[in-house]
Amino acid sequence: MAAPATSKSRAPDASIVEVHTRYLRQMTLIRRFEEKAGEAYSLGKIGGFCHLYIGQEAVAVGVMAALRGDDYVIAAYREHGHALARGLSPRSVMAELFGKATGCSSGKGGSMHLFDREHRFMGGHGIVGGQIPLGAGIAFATKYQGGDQVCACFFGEAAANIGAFHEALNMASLWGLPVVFLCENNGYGMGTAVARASAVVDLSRKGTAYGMVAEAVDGQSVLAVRQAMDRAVVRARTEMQPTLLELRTYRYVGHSMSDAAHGTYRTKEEVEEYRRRDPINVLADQMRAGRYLDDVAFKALNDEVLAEVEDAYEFADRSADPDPSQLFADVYARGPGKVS
Amino acid sequence: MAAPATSKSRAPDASIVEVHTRYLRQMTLIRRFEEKAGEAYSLGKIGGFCHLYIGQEAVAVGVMAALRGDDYVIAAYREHGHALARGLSPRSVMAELFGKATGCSSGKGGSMHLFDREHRFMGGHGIVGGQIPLGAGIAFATKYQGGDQVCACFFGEAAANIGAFHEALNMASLWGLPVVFLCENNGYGMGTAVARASAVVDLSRKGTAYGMVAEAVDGQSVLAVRQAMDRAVVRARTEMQPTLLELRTYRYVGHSMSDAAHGTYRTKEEVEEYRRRDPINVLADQMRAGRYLDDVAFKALNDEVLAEVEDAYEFADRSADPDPSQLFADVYARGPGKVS
Amino acid sequence: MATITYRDALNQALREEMRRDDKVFLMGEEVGEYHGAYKVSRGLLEEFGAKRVIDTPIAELGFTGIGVGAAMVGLRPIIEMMTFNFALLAIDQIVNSAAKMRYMSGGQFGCPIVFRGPGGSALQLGAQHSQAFESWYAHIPGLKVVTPATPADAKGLLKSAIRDDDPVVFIEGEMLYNTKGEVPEDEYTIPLGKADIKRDGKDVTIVCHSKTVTQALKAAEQLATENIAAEVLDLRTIRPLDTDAILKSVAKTNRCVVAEEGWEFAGIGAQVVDVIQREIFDALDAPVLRVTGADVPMPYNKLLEKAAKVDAAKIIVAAKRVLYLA
Amino acid sequence: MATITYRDALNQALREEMRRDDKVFLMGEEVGEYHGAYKVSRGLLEEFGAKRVIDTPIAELGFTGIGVGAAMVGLRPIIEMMTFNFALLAIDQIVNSAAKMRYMSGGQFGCPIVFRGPGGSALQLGAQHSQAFESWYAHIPGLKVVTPATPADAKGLLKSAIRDDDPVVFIEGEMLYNTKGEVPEDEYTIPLGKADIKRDGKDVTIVCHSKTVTQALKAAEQLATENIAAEVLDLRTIRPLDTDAILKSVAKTNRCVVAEEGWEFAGIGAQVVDVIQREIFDALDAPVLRVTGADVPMPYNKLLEKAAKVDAAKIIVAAKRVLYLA
Ligand SMILES: Cc1ncc(C[n+]2csc(CCOP(=O)(O)OP(=O)(O)O)c2C)c(N)n1
Ligand SMILES: Cc1ncc(C[n+]2csc(CCOP(=O)(O)OP(=O)(O)O)c2C)c(N)n1
Ligand SMILES: [Mg+2]
Ligand SMILES: [Mg+2]
Repeated sequence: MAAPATSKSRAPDASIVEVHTRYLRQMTLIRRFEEKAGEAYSLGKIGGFCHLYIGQEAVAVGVMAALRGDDYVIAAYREHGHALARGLSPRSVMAELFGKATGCSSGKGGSMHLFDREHRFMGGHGIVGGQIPLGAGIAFATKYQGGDQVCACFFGEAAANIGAFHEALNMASLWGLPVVFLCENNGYGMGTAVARASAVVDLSRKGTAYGMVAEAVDGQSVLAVRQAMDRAVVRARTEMQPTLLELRTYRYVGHSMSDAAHGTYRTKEEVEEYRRRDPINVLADQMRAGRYLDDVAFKALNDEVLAEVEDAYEFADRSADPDPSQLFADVYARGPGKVS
Repeated sequence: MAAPATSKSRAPDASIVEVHTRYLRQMTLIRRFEEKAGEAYSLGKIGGFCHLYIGQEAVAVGVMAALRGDDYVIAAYREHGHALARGLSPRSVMAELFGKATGCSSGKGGSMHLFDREHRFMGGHGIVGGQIPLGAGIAFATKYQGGDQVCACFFGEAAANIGAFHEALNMASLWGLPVVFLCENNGYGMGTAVARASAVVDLSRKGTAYGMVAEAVDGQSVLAVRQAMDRAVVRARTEMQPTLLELRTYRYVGHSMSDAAHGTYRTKEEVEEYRRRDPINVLADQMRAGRYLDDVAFKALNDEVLAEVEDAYEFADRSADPDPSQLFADVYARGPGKVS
Repeated sequence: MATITYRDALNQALREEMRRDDKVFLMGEEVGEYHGAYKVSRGLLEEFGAKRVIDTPIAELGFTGIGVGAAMVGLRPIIEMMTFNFALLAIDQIVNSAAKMRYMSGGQFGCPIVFRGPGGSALQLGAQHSQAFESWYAHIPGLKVVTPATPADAKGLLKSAIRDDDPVVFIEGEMLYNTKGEVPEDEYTIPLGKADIKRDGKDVTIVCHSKTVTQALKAAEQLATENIAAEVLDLRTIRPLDTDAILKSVAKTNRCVVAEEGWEFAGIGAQVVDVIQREIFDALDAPVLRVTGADVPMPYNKLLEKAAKVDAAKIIVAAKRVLYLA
Repeated sequence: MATITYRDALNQALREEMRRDDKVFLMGEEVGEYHGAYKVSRGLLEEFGAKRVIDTPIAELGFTGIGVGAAMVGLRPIIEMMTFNFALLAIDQIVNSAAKMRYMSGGQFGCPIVFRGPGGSALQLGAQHSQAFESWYAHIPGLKVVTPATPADAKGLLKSAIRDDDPVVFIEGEMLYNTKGEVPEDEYTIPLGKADIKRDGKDVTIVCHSKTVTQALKAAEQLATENIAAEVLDLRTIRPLDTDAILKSVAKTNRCVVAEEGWEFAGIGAQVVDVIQREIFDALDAPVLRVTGADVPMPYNKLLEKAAKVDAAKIIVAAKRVLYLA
């Protein structure tokens, strides 16, 4: 797909080409997937809330790239991108959005509650900040069992204002838990700009209160994210120390499918401004400059991804709803959830 | 009572003598009151939990000295000392501990829930950290109404680990609320030393996360407390900015009346060590050195205070229990609290 | 009378009460610039300014406590919960501070505050966003609990809640915001603690509140075609419960069904049943039956969700069963 | 059989289960060095070390969530609430995470966790420290709720709760820790979901749990002197509720009183009444009566507190009323 440059002087080595191409592909997959999800939502194929990840792709892709298959990932409700970057199939994610039995949570979770045991993808949580202690708890379990897995725990910048963040970060630092706290600062919690919700806007400063290493990262550069995450993973895996990463990014679309991309709370111009540092373009430009990507290859990659997304859509669409008997299944480990 | 020094070279001015004597008297009153409360508890006159303030007197006294009568004070469950320093009568506080109708909360609150509208003493709260947002809310109301009152909001160092602290400090800073957060660091939350509960032991560092001015203060020196509180009050009253003060102090007695002074969690020696910087002695020594206190005067002051405490005890003891009809009173503003 | 939405009725109540008393303010996530997640506060920031319409960080426990503190010194805060699902984070301040302040201070500090926002089942929002907690709040002495079903009730009850000197948990039906109804043009309030007969009938009483009122009315209409006259009794306020109205209606019909969106165990209906059997045991011609949400976390899938929820058909079945017709 | 305290019985259960399965750990405030605020974990830190007996900061929401996260990946956490009053701060993680995890993940992630600690009324601790929340937890599908009344039950039920694959809210009677009773020497467990007849009788059933069991037994003894044979049915587990046992007993006695420490509105008793009237309406010779805590925040004063609480005398009055003797 990618066209390695020929000029000797700047020839990138093959592994870089392969790696960058993979990132580009994953980011593009997420972008196309989300666009399709938006479309499906408008058609009524997807219900409820649907929070798209468009604009933030470099974060999920860069973070996942630094993880091993046996590490853990946990996220909030804007997690389609994380699930895809983690390796869940577009089919199982799209089917979940459609509420189908073939979805990764068997149609019971929906957009906000994607889970996948095989990929150690621990959800999809809808209460802001709720997954932060859960992530610390998963890391606690790893340490307890003498493992060397890392837990990547994602949340939005607005979640850093809630008590669960404070309590979890204190304990993670106090107890030396192998968790990386990934604060995706996309500038807004719904319609509230970060400066209207947090007394400090340099969110990495919040690490000070917990004696935790913290770093602000360019979240539009998948490579910068990858590098920062590499450092954090080492700290977690080998030193049993948590890290707080602030990933500075932006969401192009509305908070969820029910909002316009820009409401009263931000201008069209601001969105346009940020689009200029689109994470996909940032990487593609770099690859183009390094002469290992050209328009033809990029288009081919995009077409391939589009086909995959179409396939996911078709799959989701033709999949069956869960059997009605599933209503009372899995309330408890055994037996139905009937009280009296 | 106090004997002003005669030596011209060091003659303290009369107002200093008066002020220091008042602090000494208030601290001694709290000490003797708490000793008596401990005794009454052992006799079964006081029930439930009873958290004594012995060792921390300089904090409450120094803080209250910086306040106006129309300022607000709110505290946790270890608040007998705060109530007395604020000017509640020993009678009404002791009667509340005895659960009598003459108590400051009419016998319905008890040791943990001292309230007094007249003194703007806003409780006595039993859920760790619960009073921190309440204190911010009182300050919010002051600002909302264009007043210049300050809210002094007390809590223990262990409460700084709970979410309510984080949320309240962020909003207080963000909105510029006239509140002073008074973190009484007595080294322990029940049996847990601060370093076993907080990832940072220099608690004033927690202010960084909220862009809040923070200061560590010698909590055994009533004068140091007063000075730091003066600065914080100015900031609140004139600049509408909150402050976090960490008051480093120590509790000599058990967490509550049901614990020994030192359990497995600290040694007798440690307690003895701290007793050497007893806040009452620290001030008394200074006054002695300044020659405006001698043993006779100190004893006279102590006797006076002892008499006041005895009087409070007698008053509480002979006061009546609340009328049985009070059971259903004050659940709601109007009408009894009967559901069906 | 004007026909307006439940959302606009709430908006009017907020606006009128804020005009009437400048101690009233609205605080919560997105209530200002965003006009509320469900657009209930549209235009309020513009009219009253940022001093009285306050956007908060996501910090339910903290801003609820700030509201309670402000209420202790005489303001009249309205704290918006974006939904009551998130109020679980704030429930300590609601139960341990607001509900107990007056009592534990020996009557010195009241707490005139309204906690309001949507509750009950939503549409395909899954397990964490579709829950009805009114029975939890109603369990707690010191709180009042209001759950309006129509635009007119929403407006009149919210105005009373704001003027009330006690903490009121005011749960709006998340699925009701777009429903329309007639609302008086003139200023009015509706007292807390009074149920309302939404439809007269003599054969069976359907006790309901919030969204189940709509379903009960639909059920009653259907039952009428089968010559069954169902009385629809909308509780409106859950605490204090209007037991007189319940007993009066059931004493007349001798049969009763209680519907609610929430779960069965120790729900509102359980309390209603308790009151009825205790007070007018002999008037009952059949056991009281309950229609509740299925005893499961809410599933996302549309069909499973539908199966989990209360609807008119389920109420009809229950009504026929208490009439021994099914 | 050895006669030991409720506290020691719980301690034995913890110790035995921690020996049996090293996935089990105990976490909470003061559970380690301090041996627990109520000394339930005495000696556990010494035996199992700081890895498995973990003192936490005061951060109920956070450490509860940490427990739930650990349970998702297969550990078996026991999270101690110093008292269940403080669990209000953690209730979001209990209700929105623990109770829903299995369901919303489509069965992929279970949550084998125990939330335990004292609940119910205490002695002169006032409004914020004396509350019985079992009806709240029992309202929630996905949770199990256990409230043992005796040392033997406490031990056997806690062992089952720890082995259970679902989240269990295990509420110990704050006033029961010092009570003594016989406990089998040999290893045993008691299944969740099974009520227990603590005393046989034919005239009236007293349904109770936790501390009210002691009071019901006292009442039954007194009633026996007046030739009234009361059956004392200890629910033990509140969710799942042992409706068979309730119905069987009431079908025999035809009269029933339900006692609980908690408040009346939508309490456990309301659900018990609902089940009885629905299932065996015709067997009832009198309405079921309930004895509950007074509908007020708990006052501090000793006499008011006594008036607010359930006791044997109040149960006796109710029992006589259902027998039409008072
Ligand atoms: C406790 C809680 N409060 C409020 C909400 C409603 N809500 C959902 S997302 C959101 C904004 C979160 O913003 P941020 O954390 O920055 O994440 P982003 O949406 O930007 O990814 C809010 C207020 C919620 N889900 N949970
Ligand atoms: C939320 C909550 N958790 C636990 C408790 C039990 N408890 C009461 S006081 C206390 C220790 C608090 O320590 P600190 O804040 O340092 O105050 P101190 O007692 O030292 O004055 C604990 C754990 C409580 N009251 N509230
Ligand atoms: Mg954001
Ligand atoms: Mg302390």
